[in-house]
Amino acid sequence: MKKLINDPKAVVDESLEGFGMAHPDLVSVHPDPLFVARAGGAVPGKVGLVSGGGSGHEPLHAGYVGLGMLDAAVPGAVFTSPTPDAIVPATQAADGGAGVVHIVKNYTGDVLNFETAGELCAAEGIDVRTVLVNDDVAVEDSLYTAGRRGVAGTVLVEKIAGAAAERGDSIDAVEAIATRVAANVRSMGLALAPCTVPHAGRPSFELAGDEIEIGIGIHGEPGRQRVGLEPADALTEALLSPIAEDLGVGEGEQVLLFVNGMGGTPLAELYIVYRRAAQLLAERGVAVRRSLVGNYITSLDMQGCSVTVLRLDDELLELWDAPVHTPALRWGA
Amino acid sequence: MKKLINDPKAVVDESLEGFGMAHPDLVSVHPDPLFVARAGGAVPGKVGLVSGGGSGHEPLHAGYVGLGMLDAAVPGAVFTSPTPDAIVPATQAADGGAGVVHIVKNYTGDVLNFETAGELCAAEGIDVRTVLVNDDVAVEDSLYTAGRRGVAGTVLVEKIAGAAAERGDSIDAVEAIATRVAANVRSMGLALAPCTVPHAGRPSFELAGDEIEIGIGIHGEPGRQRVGLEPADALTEALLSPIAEDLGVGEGEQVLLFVNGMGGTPLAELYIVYRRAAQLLAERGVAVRRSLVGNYITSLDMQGCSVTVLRLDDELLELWDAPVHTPALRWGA
Amino acid sequence: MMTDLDTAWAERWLRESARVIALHREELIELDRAIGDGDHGENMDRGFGAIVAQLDEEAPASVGAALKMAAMMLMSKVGGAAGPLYGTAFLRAATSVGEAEALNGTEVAAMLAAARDGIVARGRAELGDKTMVDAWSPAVDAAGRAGDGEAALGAAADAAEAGAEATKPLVARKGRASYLGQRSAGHLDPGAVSTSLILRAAVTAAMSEIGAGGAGGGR
Amino acid sequence: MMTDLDTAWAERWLRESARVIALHREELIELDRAIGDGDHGENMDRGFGAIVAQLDEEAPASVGAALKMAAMMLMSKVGGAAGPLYGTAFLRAATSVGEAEALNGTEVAAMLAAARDGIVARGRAELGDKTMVDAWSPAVDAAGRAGDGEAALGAAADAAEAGAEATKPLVARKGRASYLGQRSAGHLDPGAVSTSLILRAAVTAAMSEIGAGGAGGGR
Ligand SMILES: Nc1ncnc2c1ncn2[C@@H]1O[C@H](COP(=O)(O)OP(=O)(O)O)[C@@H](O)[C@H]1O
Ligand SMILES: Nc1ncnc2c1ncn2[C@@H]1O[C@H](COP(=O)(O)OP(=O)(O)O)[C@@H](O)[C@H]1O
Ligand SMILES: [Mg+2]
Ligand SMILES: [Mg+2]
Ligand SMILES: [Mg+2]
Ligand SMILES: [Mg+2]
Repeated sequence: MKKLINDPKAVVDESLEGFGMAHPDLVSVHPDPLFVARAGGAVPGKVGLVSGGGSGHEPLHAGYVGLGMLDAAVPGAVFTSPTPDAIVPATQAADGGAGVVHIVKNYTGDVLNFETAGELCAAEGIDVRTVLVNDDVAVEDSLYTAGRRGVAGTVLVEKIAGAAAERGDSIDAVEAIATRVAANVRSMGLALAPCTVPHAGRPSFELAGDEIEIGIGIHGEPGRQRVGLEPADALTEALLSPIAEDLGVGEGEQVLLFVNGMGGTPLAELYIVYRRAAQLLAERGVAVRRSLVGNYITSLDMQGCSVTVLRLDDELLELWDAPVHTPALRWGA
Repeated sequence: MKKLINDPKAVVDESLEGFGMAHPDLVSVHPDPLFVARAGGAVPGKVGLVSGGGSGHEPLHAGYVGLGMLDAAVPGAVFTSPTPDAIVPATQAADGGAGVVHIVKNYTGDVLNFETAGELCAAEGIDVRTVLVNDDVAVEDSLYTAGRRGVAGTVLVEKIAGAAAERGDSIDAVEAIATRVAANVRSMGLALAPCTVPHAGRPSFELAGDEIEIGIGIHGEPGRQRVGLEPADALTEALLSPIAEDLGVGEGEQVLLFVNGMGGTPLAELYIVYRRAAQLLAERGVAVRRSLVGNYITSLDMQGCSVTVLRLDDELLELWDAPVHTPALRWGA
Repeated sequence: MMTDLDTAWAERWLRESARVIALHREELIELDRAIGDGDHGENMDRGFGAIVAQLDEEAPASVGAALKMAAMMLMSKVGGAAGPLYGTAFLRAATSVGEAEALNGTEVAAMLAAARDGIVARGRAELGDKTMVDAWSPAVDAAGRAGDGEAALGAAADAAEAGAEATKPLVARKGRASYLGQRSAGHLDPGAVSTSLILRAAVTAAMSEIGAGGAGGGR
Repeated sequence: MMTDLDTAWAERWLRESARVIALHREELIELDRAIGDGDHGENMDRGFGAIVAQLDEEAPASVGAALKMAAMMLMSKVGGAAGPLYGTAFLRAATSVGEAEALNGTEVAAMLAAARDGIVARGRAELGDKTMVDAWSPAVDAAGRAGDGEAALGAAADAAEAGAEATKPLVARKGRASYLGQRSAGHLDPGAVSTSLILRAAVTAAMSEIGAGGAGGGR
């Protein structure tokens, strides 16, 4: 394992220390228990937005703390959801008196830890709502499974719900917007090469030279299917078709198209995927109104990408365009 | 070789096609000869800024076309400088009547091709100036060598000169600012793992499991020195010390600190490097006033990073903070 | 060689658990790598390491206090799915034990049942979903059929090991392994294996006083 | 078997160059990978491929016209350092050849000298800097000492090959390989090798009329 790290056990702490040093105007990093909050503290009267989860997906979530997005982020150990003892103070730091929305990716660990933390916060009088993100169409959603995973759609939920909170929406309204985004977003990913978790010291799965994993998650867990390498256009179609089918998006509708890198894939390749995905949507009569291309929710050094489509309406579009100023996403401010 | 591509020979074209589709409000992509210009065309009366070079360094340069930065970018084949037949029309597209500054990374190929193009443009009556960027302290600078390479400092030259052009500076002034940035910026990089050029189909050099290349360039060329893997703090010092020495930056001075990813290295690791680099500068009494951390000038899927320090003065700081709105760098707009 | 299932035993149980978890850290990572995200061994080792550190600092006052302390550490240090699940298990176990100074067979069975019920209440997994429940449930049943405390612990550990082994052919329906669908078959569930290690540690702790104090500490 | 160094020869030279460059594409990539950025074979192959495509479209009117067309293609299609350098070389060669219908020994030597001088003017490399100049310069010297056109070409090709071979121990002082410092020693310079291939192609083209028209086209 070759990584720019000092000690596998100190990766998250040291990285966030550097993150705090690089963005002192935007965030403050609380070391123990570890969480990241806006530099200015909670905004009085504003609904607070908190997200968190295992580390290794940078810039998610800490990179999205700031104006128009999150109020606090709770990074766990690499690929391991954070614990209530960190989620609770992060929620307190985000609480401006108007309640706090927890944006939680649908993984058993995240759900259980945020659930416990939510109960503890409620006991202290904070109105905590939880919005689950479960946009991964690679995973079967049924009563008898853990349900779909939350993946790249999370970034869009955080941005749009953050804009709603920033414009002064009530907690009911912010919860409703976040839920609406979550309901209208679908994603699917693939991996060309696995990631290496620092404390494991070797790749999270093995792939032969000509194999790829389709339906990969963001934790180095194997995908649903292992197939031979194909041209980018074919792979893009393998990702986009199930998304479009599941979302039921069609003729005349407007979407945001998000092509996300897993951390080890060059930007140029993401644009090759974007190109085909946009073409396929155009063939379906779907208008791409907004785009996002880059490494926004990664899986350490994994090579691969995910495609995400969000069905837009006028309000979601307006909230997407609203100013945002965080270390990893910034416009209009 | 596993990449999200269709055909190694079509990588640059298809990627830029997708790039153009994703950012139609900012750029227009001219296919043959290939160059990228601002969507709105040249700004009348404004000094034009053009850069270019081999592809494979995305988002450089096309990602920096837009308000407050470049007017046009000329991408060559992967790691191969573009040719005059593309540089000339790009320069024409960038010419608002006040002349055009070519920002050229110091590589024989880039220098020669821009030189030829510059002569052709001058023959057509465009006032073309050339500013060379040669910030890589890993390379010996002497009369009897090709001189230092241009690496990550290029991003800073493009941003700051772009702001000067945008505020209406004359071509003399823009040239002077660009030259001042180039004179005050130093960089050095390392690679943990090589990149794979699409048409070569395999890694550009071989590294054993515990070896790294110090003083690496951005073209997959081997570095000056191959050493054993060390902790990130030690490696950061190996990069920062020569930079600080060469730049002669010390007590009481102000700098911008830029930690750049080579394409395959996770953001979290870059912040670990940033942390140590900032500590080392602080130990030297140098104040880090601005930071940039991320994949801004890459080398395909290379794993590694570079550290860049720019000595700031009040004007450079103001120009750095000025609004920029490009696909890859955006603030204040 | 049997000892009372008293406070000292509870402390030995936790220390022995830490020891065997540390010993099997790689194996648990490997199991989780196959059908999950490869952190189970790391997470559990971190959690039990914290428990040992806490034990070194302050001896627990009772069986219940020891289990409650463990619950808090697991809840706050392990993270992931296993953290809240094991945390709840130990918390419910502590409540079930109450003020008891030493446990008899019935109390052991009740404690294990409370732990299992806590896991099910939190995780909503059923028998056969390929989770730690597949080790806990047979353990609870076996303990209920056994005699004294030691026998109950032994039966529970045996049953947990068999239950963990039996997760191999199953297709996961809960937790991260469920994303794999059919591909999850053919692998042991890491949480079921860690459960069997922890329940076996309870037996080892009951077999001997060795392991109390610093000696058995896993770290 | 010798033929006149006329327009047909010039066309055969370019086609034969394209063929051997395509044949040695991998080798040139490999040489450049060792001390550069691994694109020299790809770049040259792209450039000469474009030359062949242009020849297929329109037969050149004269030796000079053929060389000038090649110069334009190399300048606009090759890129990197080699593109402008070879482009300038062929442009200067075309100018040197002028309106000549067929070249004699003196004209061949003058043409090669003009090409070399163009490369030096653009690239400012000296003999021993481990660049293509190390193949061109001895070639020019050898051609000047030879007799007729064919002899001049043969002597040039031999000398270029020796010159390319002699770059191996050198430490690069120009071009991308110079960044390697001492580590550049022990490898052939890719541009010197491609130069020797192109000059040998001129001899092959002079030895036979085979290779004119479509047959010898490299692609
Ligand atoms: N819903 C659930 N009910 C019971 N046990 C579960 C459930 N989900 C997961 N588990 C257990 O947790 C184990 C995984 O723990 P761990 O790897 O630490 O967490 P994570 O999956 O969050 O990385 C699984 O092997 C399984 O035994
Ligand atoms: N200044 C120079 N003068 C003469 N030849 C040079 C010079 N710089 C580079 N070369 C030649 O160019 C060759 C490299 O060409 P190529 O790989 O196509 O370009 P690049 O280095 O831009 O990738 C070198 O092997 C060398 O022979
Ligand atoms: Mg986990
Ligand atoms: Mg090159
Ligand atoms: Mg796990
Ligand atoms: Mg080269």
